[in-house]
Amino acid sequence: MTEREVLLTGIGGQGVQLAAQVLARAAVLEDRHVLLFGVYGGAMRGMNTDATVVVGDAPIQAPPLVSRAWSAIAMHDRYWSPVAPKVVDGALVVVNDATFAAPLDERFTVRRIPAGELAAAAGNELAASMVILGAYVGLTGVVGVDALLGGMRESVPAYRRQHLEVNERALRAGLDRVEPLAVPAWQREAASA
Amino acid sequence: MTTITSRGTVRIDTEACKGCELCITACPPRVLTMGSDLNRAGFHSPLLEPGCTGCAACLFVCPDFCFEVYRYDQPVVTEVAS
Amino acid sequence: MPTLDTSTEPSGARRVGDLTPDLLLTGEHHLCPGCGEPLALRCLLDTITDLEVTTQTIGVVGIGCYTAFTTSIDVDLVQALHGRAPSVATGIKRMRPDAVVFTLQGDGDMVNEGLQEVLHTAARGEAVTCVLLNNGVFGETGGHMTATTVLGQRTKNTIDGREAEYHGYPILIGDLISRLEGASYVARGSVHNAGAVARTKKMVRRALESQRRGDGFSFVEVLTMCPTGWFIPTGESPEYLHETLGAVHVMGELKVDGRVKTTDELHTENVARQREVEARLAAGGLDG
Amino acid sequence: MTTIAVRGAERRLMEGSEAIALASIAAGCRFFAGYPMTPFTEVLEHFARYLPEVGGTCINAESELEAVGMAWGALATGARAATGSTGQGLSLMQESFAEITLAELPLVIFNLARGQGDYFQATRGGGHGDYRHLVLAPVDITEAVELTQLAFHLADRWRNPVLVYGDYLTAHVEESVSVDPIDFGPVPDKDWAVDGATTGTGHAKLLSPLGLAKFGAEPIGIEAHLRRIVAKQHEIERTEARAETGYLDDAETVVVAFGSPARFVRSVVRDLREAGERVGFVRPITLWPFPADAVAAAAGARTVAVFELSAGQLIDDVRLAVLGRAPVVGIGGISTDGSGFGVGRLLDVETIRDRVLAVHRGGADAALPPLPDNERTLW
Repeated sequence: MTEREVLLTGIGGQGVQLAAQVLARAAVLEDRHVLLFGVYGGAMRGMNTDATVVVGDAPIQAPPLVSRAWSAIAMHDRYWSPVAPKVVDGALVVVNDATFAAPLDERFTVRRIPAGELAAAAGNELAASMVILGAYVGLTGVVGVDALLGGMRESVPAYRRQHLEVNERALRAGLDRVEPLAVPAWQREAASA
Repeated sequence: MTTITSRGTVRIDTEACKGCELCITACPPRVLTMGSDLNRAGFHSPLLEPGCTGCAACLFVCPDFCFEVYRYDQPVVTEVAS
Repeated sequence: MPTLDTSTEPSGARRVGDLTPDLLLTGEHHLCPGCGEPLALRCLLDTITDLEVTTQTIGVVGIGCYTAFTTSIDVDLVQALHGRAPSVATGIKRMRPDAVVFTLQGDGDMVNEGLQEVLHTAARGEAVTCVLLNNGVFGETGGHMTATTVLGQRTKNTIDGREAEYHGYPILIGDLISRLEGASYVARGSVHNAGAVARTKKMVRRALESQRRGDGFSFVEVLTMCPTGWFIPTGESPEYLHETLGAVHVMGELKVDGRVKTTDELHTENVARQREVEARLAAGGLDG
Repeated sequence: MTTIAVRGAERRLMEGSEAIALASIAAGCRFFAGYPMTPFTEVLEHFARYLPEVGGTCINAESELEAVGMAWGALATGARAATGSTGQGLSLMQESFAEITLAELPLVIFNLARGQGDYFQATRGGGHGDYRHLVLAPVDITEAVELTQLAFHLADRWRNPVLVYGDYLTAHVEESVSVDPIDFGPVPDKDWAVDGATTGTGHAKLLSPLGLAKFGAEPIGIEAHLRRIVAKQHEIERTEARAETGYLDDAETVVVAFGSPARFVRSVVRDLREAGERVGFVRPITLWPFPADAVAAAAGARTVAVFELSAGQLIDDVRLAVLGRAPVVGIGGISTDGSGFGVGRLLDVETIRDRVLAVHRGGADAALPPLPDNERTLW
């Protein structure tokens, strides 16, 4: 039984909760078991927004507040400090380069992605979290590309349908930016890579 | 001697009566009076004198459901001392 | 003056009025002498019979002296908490929209403890009929002030009469409800004399008919005598009701088909009504 | 086949609130009334969205008092009906809970609580008189789907209210679950339900908390009515206790916890077992009836530790079950976040591990490690 945890952090408006939703729904589409807990009390006012996603091949045993995470996504450095101690040594940490200025501990496997630029090139700089998520999925293979796009379509509410294409381009931009399966989530994918 | 016509009459369940006297004041022809006998619960109950119209006012105001009201097919005439 | 035999059924006569309402399993009860509540109850039960809705009627009762009738009323009943009957009726009506649903509450129950329940139920326009037995006192506890006690009225805890400065003002609940959009029919009757009882029965009928048409919320307030709680002789209580409660809680149909009447309109109607009743009584009956 | 069955049957991501609403509907619930309050609010939202699809009714009541009254009325007609709130809102409903229990109506109540301090409220009842509610405490969303359906079954089976006790995490964590209807077996006919059909027949019904009977029927009498309910509740106590246990056989330290925090405790105990520590756990699934036998089985341990997010309420029941055969020590405590809605600093795997280990190594008198300095301000 394998469970892969990812902690997401950022500030309100960066799309952290959307990225978590997309990832969780994508995993369900691949028939994985998923736990998602989003925390966004003051998010609308530029405060912290965090989420925990756990993906597994059996019903999730991990509690919804994870203390040892396999990986992390950081859209901003402002609320990173309480998250960092929960991320295990060697873990993959994907950050948004432009808004994560703080130095990162050398015990992590860090990938800095110029998500804002790539998102702008994809058609909307607000889609940065989709770029980061694309990169994370490319590096880990925690879900496949089809599921990732499916999860995104399921997560976007009907009144934001106009963003579907931009989101897809942003996800693909992230995927294309990284070395595929550099930090594989599952043994099988690692073997076939 | 004089005569009084009753167009109606009532049957009274005197044992159910609690002696509240609402029927006495409610009766338009004023043919109900309080009797002096006590029922088993210790209450006085009303008596009917000739002249009932069968209007049912007593039934409408009786909280203890003591009255059953009748209308005569032919008015009944009672002779009383004048 | 001779007295007549009233112990047996007369011959050569037809019965025009029963002893006990059809929907009472027994007429025997333990409410005080001169109580107005059984009269109001009779209006309600006889109307259910008259409208031929017996096998589809459900009642919800609050807590008051009238609660003693729950075991003898031959109607499917739910006993609610003090003040809470309108919500219980709401749940029943939503699950059984074809049922005729009524509540029975006193003024302490409805206007003190559960005021917001009846107001919200009216505002929601629930198709239920709420019946208020309003005597201006907590009869069951022994005659204490309620939210409808009128100024000057003597109760156990307003022993020199209710004073606005000290006890505040009474709530005219019928008037309040009539202003709510969801209320379709609102009336205030009384049982202080035979004419008033007949009129109240008509109000109950119109309320239940309104419910059956699905017009919305319907409400009948009935002023009832409580000689025990008012500390006056039973024979004087009808007049006391008329002069005291009746002077403030003005009787009449406060709202019909969604139109609210003015107090002047009610007074005019009341005078006309009184003349009509007197004429009908003189002509021989109220039931025709 | 209803729309809802299709909705729920496919495993998908949903928050606990949605799972509870869908599981209720799968169990046949057709009426819900509630008043919004964090973290319960979304339960009401989901009922409002889904109940009309199956011909049911959800009322956004004007207060908790009215919500429970409406549910009372719906129950009286024989419908499966529920209400809910947060512990604070349930406080307002207690008078009705007491009377509904004495009227023997099968109410289902959801408490999506602001922590575990409502344990006494749930298991002792905040209302008047002699009564108990069955109380089910799901550990996660999957179990919430099962226990929600079980709640409706048990309520009908015993004609007694059943309370489902969850918290912020139960309400708002999303998990991939499916809502499959569960058949728990037959329940008694609701021949007591009012529909108006017996009105005027001489056999009208009366649903009264006082055990009153209509004139002419055999009177029950208030005392006999209350005794019958007590006897019923003793039978519930004897037959309905449920618990999950782990590693009790040779455990030197046993941790007792319920609800969402038990998921953390279970995880800690499993980790410690893998590290070779002889620890075990008991998780009461029913808080009433309390699974005293399962907890008593822990009395062979050197120490029984109770982890709960309150000043110490569950611990009373644990002590009653252990009956002095082992020391019982509380390793939880008050724990909330800055908003008062969440679960606070204590609900952390590392923190719990430290506390379990402190007791495991040092026994009941061991000093607990101080709380970490990482208070969460918002959820």
